[in-house]
Amino acid sequence: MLEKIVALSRKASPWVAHFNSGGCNACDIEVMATITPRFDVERLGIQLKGSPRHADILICTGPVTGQIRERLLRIYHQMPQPKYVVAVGSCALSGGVFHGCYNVMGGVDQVIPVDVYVPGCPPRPDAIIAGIAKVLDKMQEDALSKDGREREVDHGC
Amino acid sequence: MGLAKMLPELIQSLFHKPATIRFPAERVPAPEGLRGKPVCDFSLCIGCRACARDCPAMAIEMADVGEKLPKPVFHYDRCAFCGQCADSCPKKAITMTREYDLASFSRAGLTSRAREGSQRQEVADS
Amino acid sequence: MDFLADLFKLLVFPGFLFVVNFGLFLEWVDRKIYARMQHRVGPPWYQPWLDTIKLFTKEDVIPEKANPFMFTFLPVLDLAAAVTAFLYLPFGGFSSVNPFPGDLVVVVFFLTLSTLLLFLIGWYSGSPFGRVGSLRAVTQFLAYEVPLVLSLLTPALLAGSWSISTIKIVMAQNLSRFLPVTLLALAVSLLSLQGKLLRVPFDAPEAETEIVAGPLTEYTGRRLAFIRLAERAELVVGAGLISNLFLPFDKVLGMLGFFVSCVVVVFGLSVLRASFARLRIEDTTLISWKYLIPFSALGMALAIMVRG
Amino acid sequence: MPEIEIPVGPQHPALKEPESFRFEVDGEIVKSVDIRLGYVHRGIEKACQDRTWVQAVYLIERICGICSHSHTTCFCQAVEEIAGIEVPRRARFIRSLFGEMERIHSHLLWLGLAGHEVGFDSLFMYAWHDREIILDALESISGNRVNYGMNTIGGVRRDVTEKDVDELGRALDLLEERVKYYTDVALNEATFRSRLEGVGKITREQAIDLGTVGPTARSAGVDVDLRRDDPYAAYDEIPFRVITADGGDLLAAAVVRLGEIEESLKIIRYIIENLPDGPIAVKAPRRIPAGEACSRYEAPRGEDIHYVRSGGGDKPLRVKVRAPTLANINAVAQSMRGARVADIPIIIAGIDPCFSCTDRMVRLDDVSSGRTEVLTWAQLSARCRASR
Ligand code: SF4
Ligand code: SF4
Ligand code: SF4
Ligand code: SF4
Ligand code: SF4
Ligand code: SF4
Ligand code: SF4
Repeated sequence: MLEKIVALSRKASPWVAHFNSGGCNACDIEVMATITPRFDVERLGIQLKGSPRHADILICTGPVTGQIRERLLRIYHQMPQPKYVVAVGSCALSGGVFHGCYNVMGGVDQVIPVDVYVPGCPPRPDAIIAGIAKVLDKMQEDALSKDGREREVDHGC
Repeated sequence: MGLAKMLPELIQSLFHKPATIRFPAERVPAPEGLRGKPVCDFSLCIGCRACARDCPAMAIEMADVGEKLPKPVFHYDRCAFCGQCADSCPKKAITMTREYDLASFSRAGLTSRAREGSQRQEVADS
Repeated sequence: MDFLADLFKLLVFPGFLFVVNFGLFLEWVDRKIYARMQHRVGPPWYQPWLDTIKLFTKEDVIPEKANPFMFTFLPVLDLAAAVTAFLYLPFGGFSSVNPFPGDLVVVVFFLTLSTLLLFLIGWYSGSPFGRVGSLRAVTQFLAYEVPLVLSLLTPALLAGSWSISTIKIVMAQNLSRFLPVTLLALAVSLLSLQGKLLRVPFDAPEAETEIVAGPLTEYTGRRLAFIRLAERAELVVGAGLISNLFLPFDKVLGMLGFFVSCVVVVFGLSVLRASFARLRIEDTTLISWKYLIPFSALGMALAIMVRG
Repeated sequence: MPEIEIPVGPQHPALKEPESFRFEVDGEIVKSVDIRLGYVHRGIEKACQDRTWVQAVYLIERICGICSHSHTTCFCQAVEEIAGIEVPRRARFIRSLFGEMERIHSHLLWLGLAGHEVGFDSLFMYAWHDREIILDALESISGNRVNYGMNTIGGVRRDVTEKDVDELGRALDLLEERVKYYTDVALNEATFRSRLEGVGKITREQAIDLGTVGPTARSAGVDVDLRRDDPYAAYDEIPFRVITADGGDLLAAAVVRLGEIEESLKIIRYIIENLPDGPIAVKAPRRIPAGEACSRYEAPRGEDIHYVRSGGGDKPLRVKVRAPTLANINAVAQSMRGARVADIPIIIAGIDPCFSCTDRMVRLDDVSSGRTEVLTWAQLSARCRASR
């Protein structure tokens, strides 16, 4: 019973931190657009939070530039467990159009583990919401499974 | 100058239906010309590679799908949904569909496969 | 037996559990009205509860730069202060836990205490945003405290008593005569309460776009939940205090009346939040001295005149 | 009171993009600023050199999503100049049409964010809600809400149909009324106005000396607008007014931007009423003849410059981008000195920054030790002084 409530609370109250890891802005404004009246993610309990310490989900946009890498790791480590990452936009998935640029790592999952990938350049806000909804189901499942989820990444930091 | 200029409108909107579309429960169809997921009709494709040549994101891989000629396989995790492939194709084999809701748990799942009729093949992501 | 009854009062009703739940309910009312005013749907009714439960199950992180003892201890104390304040409020036909002639002062004191605790919370969190936020919280505290107290004194003057329950009875009996007189004080007290609760336009101490989340920036999980609950409890105390002193509907409608008048107060606060931009901390102080304090003094003068 | 160092960014709620400002503050007053750029530097200019001309357009579009059309138009114009391609008249009109639609969406975005920065979330929600109207129009014509992909070398890729024109007309009616409302709210709401008035002030002289462009310059009384001064696309045929103000503060910036939205609405009306018939593109060669060109474009935030050089192959030899925010960022540093902490976000927002095009960095590769170091502005100037 208690487990179920906890799982539900995870699913229904995701706080989101948004980080642009070197994208072109378009994905970022589409992420911002999800909180505006047309899409209003607050109805799903989603709130955009400024401090990564308060966040459950990190929304990452951008192909991860050389300079941002270390910051991204830092922000990821600042978030309390259990934490999830949604990569929004093709360049956050794989580098997209920026493939082969000298300063680009090529995708968020080169640096931190990613749970849901949302392709698009930029994805429509609807698609971003659908992506978050996907990760929410995963959060609920993880909370119900035996030992929840504890994972730590070590990418050399 | 005035204080609380927006107040009348704010109070009014209390009595109006909210402007929100309750996605995902409620969906408004995407506009006609939306550049969603590009797909290729292999029956038209002649394997000329024009699409792969012009793709700005290198999202198209020409892969052997068990037919004589290699056919384009799309990596949607790289695609910029620009529609250049559809423009470049001399046979109009590629169409931009209106499918945009592509979120996935893994990148491997974001690769198009060969269509019915030809041998199914999954191209693993490098 | 007495002890058990006291414990029940402290922890369940009208103590901790009631305050917290009512606070979360008021949070929902506030968020929903705010969202509806912006053409949005807003959160479902159970949202605040789930937020709280989730926070309790999150990992607790103590940042390196923070003072671990203070970091753990202060949030709990903050919540305790706010809940204690509520114990001195009579509501919905129930008298307070310990009614005595000066309880108005005690309630205001506990409210003040929780602001000072917020200052410490930010100061010891080891984040520059926390420090700036704390300093602003104290600056702001000096700005709204005077008008808040002055405007709360207005009904006290009318009733000629410092005891909340007495003021309430007098106000309820003479509502039609006294309410117009206290309207000015009511407006001032709503504005100062907005300042006390650090909400737009007086949210400089927690200004998201300037200093992230001010004093709360570094807090996670359980501790953040405690601070948030304390804020909700303060909202209950603030709304309860105003509804007791100015809108004592519960004398007529009982418990329902108390709820109604609290919701009315929260509605007022939400409207304020939606229709203004944030003021700079200097402007907050300025506005307080230029408008709030003179007006609250004027309200008092009116009250004195009416009483003759 | 002790001096506190406040880091703003790279991850900060006021910035939608990662950029780092370090403020030394004394109480509530800013003593000094150190700006560190380069977090979004992706090396697009270099990457263009190994993309074909066709591919490069899409890459250029993704310098930045907010003025994606500006960058591609600017780039295509340069290439067309080198190749001597005459763009059909209809294509030029469609380019202007998108340019103005982009301006509207961008200025509404600015208005919303300005509201958000000062805690006026209702304004943010409303402005962004009505911004959806223009986004819908953009989406139904071009197929995407943000990176429209309309431009190609030699013209535009999609035509504007009768149906689009009708829909656009309806959208304009709606927007006209809403923009009037926002102008009233933004300029007259006392709390909002008090956050803009006198904040981030630069004088006309400073605006010229610092080389500011676009609304930032126009709000300080500098009467520049490339659409009039050096017409491109169809602007030589379209009548319009250049909006200027002389406050030099953020209020003047708001006046200019809101005025420009209204002007843009009129331009769009003119365009859809006078849209000429004809082809929308001419075929461009895959190899662009050798040559070089510089092209200018009035983006929503000011003058955008692209320099393109071709060696006669199917790839550019060199592309150089000077985007408007880079020209305006000096004005931020200027007006930040002595500002209040509370005004930091709104001053940054004042020039409508979006750093993705601005970003550059100085990277020091120490060959002997193999260490790589990225310099901040302060470090760089210290080095310069030392070597002098
Ligand atoms: S995915 Fe596309 S739109 Fe999104 S940040 Fe990357 S380039 Fe920009
Ligand atoms: S839509 Fe653009 S990015 Fe995607 S496969 Fe086609 S050409 Fe490549
Ligand atoms: S351009 Fe068209 S015909 Fe040529 S390979 Fe691609 S899909 Fe096939
Ligand atoms: S400075 Fe800007 S436009 Fe130039 S390569 Fe870097 S990111 Fe691209
Ligand atoms: S490109 Fe050179 S000459 Fe032209 S404006 Fe810039 S600095 Fe001056
Ligand atoms: S000025 Fe801003 S909006 Fe325009 S291209 Fe540069 S980053 Fe993008
Ligand atoms: S002046 Fe500065 S920004 Fe301009 S090219 Fe030189 S280093 Fe780059």
